[in-house]
Amino acid sequence: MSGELELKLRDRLAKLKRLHLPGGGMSNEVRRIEQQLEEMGNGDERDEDEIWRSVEFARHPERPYTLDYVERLIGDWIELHGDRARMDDPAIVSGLGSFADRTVAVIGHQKGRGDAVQRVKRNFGMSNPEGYRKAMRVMEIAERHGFPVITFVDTPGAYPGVAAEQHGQGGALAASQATMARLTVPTVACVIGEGGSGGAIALALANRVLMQQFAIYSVISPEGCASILWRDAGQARKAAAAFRPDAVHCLELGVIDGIIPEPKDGAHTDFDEAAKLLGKSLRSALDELKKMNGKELRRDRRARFRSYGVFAS
Amino acid sequence: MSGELELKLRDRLAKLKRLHLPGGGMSNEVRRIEQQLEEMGNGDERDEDEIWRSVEFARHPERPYTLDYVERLIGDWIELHGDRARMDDPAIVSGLGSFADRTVAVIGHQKGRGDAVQRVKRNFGMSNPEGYRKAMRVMEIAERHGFPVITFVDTPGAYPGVAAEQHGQGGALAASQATMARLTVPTVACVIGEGGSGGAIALALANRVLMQQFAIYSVISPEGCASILWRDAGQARKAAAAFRPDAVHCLELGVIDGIIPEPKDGAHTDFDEAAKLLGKSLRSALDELKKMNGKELRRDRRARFRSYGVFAS
Amino acid sequence: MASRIDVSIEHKNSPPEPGGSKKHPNTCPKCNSHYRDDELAANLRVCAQCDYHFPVGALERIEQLLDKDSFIEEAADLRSADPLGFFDLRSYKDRIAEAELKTGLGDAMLMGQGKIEGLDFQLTVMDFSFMAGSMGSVVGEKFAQACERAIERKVPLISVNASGGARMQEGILSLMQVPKTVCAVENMRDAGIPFISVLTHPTTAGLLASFATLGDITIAEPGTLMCFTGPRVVQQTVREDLPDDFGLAESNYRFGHLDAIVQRRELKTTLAKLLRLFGHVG
Amino acid sequence: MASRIDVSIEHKNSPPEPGGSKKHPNTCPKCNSHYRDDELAANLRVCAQCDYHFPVGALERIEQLLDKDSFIEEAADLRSADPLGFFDLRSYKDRIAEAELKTGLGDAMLMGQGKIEGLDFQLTVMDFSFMAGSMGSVVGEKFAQACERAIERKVPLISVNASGGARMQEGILSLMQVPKTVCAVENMRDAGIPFISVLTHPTTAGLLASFATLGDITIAEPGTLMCFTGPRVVQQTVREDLPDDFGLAESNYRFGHLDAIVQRRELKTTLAKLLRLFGHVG
Ligand SMILES: [Zn+2]
Ligand SMILES: [Zn+2]
Repeated sequence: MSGELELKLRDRLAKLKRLHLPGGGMSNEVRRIEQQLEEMGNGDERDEDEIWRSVEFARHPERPYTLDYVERLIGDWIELHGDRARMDDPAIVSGLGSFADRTVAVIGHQKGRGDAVQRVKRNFGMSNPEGYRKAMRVMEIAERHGFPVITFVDTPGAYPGVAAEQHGQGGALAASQATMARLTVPTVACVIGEGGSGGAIALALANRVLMQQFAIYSVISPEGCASILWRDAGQARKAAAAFRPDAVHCLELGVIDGIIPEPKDGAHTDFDEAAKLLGKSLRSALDELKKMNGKELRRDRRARFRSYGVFAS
Repeated sequence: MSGELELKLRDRLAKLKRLHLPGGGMSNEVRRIEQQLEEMGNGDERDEDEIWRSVEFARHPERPYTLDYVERLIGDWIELHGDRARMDDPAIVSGLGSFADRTVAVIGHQKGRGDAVQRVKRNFGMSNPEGYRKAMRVMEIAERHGFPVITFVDTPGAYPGVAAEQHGQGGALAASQATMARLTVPTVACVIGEGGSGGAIALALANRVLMQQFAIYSVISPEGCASILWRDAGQARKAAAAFRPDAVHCLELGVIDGIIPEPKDGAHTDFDEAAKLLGKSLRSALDELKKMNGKELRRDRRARFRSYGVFAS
Repeated sequence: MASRIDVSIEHKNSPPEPGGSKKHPNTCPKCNSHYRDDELAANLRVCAQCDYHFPVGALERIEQLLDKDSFIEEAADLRSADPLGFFDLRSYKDRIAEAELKTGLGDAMLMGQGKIEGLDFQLTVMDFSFMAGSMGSVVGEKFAQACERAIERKVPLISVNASGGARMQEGILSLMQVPKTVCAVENMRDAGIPFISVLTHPTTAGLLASFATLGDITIAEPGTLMCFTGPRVVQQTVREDLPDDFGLAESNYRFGHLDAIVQRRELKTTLAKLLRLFGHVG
Repeated sequence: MASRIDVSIEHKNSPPEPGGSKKHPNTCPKCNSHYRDDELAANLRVCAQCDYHFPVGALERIEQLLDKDSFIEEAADLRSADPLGFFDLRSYKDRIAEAELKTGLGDAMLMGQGKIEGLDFQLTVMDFSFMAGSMGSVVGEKFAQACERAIERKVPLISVNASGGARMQEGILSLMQVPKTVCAVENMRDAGIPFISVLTHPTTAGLLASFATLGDITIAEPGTLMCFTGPRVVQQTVREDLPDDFGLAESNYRFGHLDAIVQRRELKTTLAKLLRLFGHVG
């Protein structure tokens, strides 16, 4: 179980490892924390049940979505619609509002809650290219006016539809990342549910990437993986255990910068508390980024993603 | 009749008037040239026949189109296709090639010649918003790599279709101009046939705007005007005389910088000669712009368009 | 030369009347409710029965939106010349004079400084009743000056638009107002000045192809016709029935061209919110 | 933990075989013509009968395109580690070793310097036969290094792509190669370095969502499948018949996603032309 102490230790560990990159030092504290985690029975290994609980919570039909957090955290919210070319994609929402005494742009995948009509309307959070083009448009407004960009990542993936392909799904995902890579404003991405592959990363090329405790982030959905591995989507649980899309694993790999704690039984049990915890982490991430100017922010962001890769020596 | 001498005098006059704008001076030569033109029987007034000849030549089915000039003037031509979102609009062509020992981007409206199939395929040179989005994309390539942009304007207007409106025709026309206004590379626009309203201006926000001798440039087509004025498109000839879309009138108003001579009986009578004359004007316009750096080019362009307007004092 | 011809472009892009025949201006064309002028004004010229948004003139718009007495007009004296010597049934000069008499305005746009909830901004407001809100030299010039003033004063620009398109009587110089205003917006962008474009019924043609679609934020009132080419011309071109909501704000919203459709009664608070958001930057 | 599972992703995004059953690799799947290997190689692996473009490996591609002996490989020693300890029927490490034995390549991409008609550039070439051209750490790293080298050397980058998507065995780190390569392209853009992306059959998923679609110029060989999601998955999602040319270069060209479809026999001259154009700047 991931207690609050564990999350704190893991955050600290991840930060140290990040600082560690350039040269030596700090390895003592790293080792000490690793030992402490192991003693808590939380070494590297998380069992299949724990990982699957993240998958279930991340997709829980009552889990808070982007607009639930916006409602609780963002003042003077105005949603901005449309890609100025073809449609307003409801699977991604975007807008401006105030947060922590400044104006921010918020962009996030949006699932529908409740009946099938609502879920279909939001296309289960699976955006068409037009949704990503709307996102880029709002990022550019933020860039022009110096607003930090906060993204909420919560999608099974980009929509695998015929029109989506015809209108350039792959290119839109790439262009959205390219736009994020160019920004000179601070950017923070939060994986708040499902961080599914290209559809997720298109909104996640940020200076800081945070992840809620029971969110997942992976290159393929457990079902997608299972159906490739065993041609049987029913084996998703086993697949998830192989891929470990949970927050702790992502933190260990350095893919995220911190884990945002959730209410004990998941964000869906207490929207207000989940929002409070999310808001706190967001605020401190933005505060941290205040120290950098535009050029540094851009360089920091690109350097961060440049570093990923594991090689045989 | 517009002889070569007349065109030269008019060019000189337009240049003087442009130089004249900031302060005093030069008015003697201006007056002298104006007088000379009047003596030649070419004062302010051009008769209905002369103006209608321009309209007819500008739309002559055998008039050379953008790709005819490209074929004759541009080396290493590679056409670039598509807006990266929805379609490749054949009513606008764009590409890279070499001209006057440098690499340039060329963008132009393109009409189809010959049978109905060809004409319909090019939609009579009336672009959808996707065509203008392709144009912007190629302008941005030019901007990134420092290539001058040459545009050929030859459209009855932006396409008045249902999908065109749905996909944002107005916004695309504005965005195309905004993109041209932002460029820091030299830009030259040539009206080579019909310079029809918003569809034309979307490719004509350039540092230098040239116009072929028998091209037309206007806020509305003669037929469109006539059908508003008399609810009778058949009165186009009369309407044209009221609007004077001909090159001489545009030069007088300072809307264009120079008139490119055509073969005596129109560009359609001799493609090679028309291309040679066009190429010469293009080259000297580009040479002139060489003196300015990126910032100056942008400022020059915006200042040029800022100046248009006539006010009662 | 420009012979005696009748220029009835005033309603070139105005929508067909729902009922067909001309109604009293205070009768709702959608539900036929009739209002006294003060009733309608008190409800911001919105039909209390069916929410139809009646047209609003520039002066009344300023009254509806701005803090009391906060509007300071600028460039009020600008008037068009007559570059083509245009003459149809009447001369262009006479038409301008008539429009001025009818509307009390010098041209189709008012420009100046204003405040909403104490927040300072630059404003342009158009009036469709002045020669169909057509964009000639004066509209272009006022808009360009508004951009320059916004840059000087470091305040956002709000533009409330309504236009039938080009001022044909000014010929090609009317067309040149299109790139002129685009350049003005670009200068404003370079200076980091926010630009909010509000589209009201109808905003069409040259305006849509220039500054009206270049806002950081673009919003429209319900029922606003916003198309580059008007429905009649499109219908004549494609020779098929147009969708019911062709070119209206509602379909433009679906097709991704609007940030929001804002009810007139919420327009002031929405603009206030935007001014606040664009006011304090991180 | 990662239990014994069979990872058959090699052909995840490869198109269904036209004939249905597996054919000899030198038999044209479109027209059934059969060729000797040297015949096929002499014709650049294009069917002389029907113009079908057979797949081309990275080494043969270099031979086809580059000036003789001009290729200087870089980063040849890069090999993937096994961050997840991934094990299906075989371990990821074994799979890499097998692929290396089969293809003679260290991973799915070759990177280095090259020349066409004497014009210098940086090159990446992918090989679909190495684990379906999947993008893991090595492909991402080689591509990023190629961008950096192009910047250092002030030469254009040409990338010849072929990929089935992510290297699932590297889990989330495989996904991270997507933004990593995007950032590398952005650095290159800032430095004004031209980037030409060549798509060959198939270029899908993560590659399409990253550098493959970010070229200044994007061209494809005929028949290239280029989709973010493969036809099978799309078909399962929408449960309707897909268009015949779904996801192929030909339909992508119509939908505006390609600058040109270039026949293999014209690829070299096209690239030479582009290198010339991007070489001499006004
Ligand atoms: Zn009513
Ligand atoms: Zn064959």
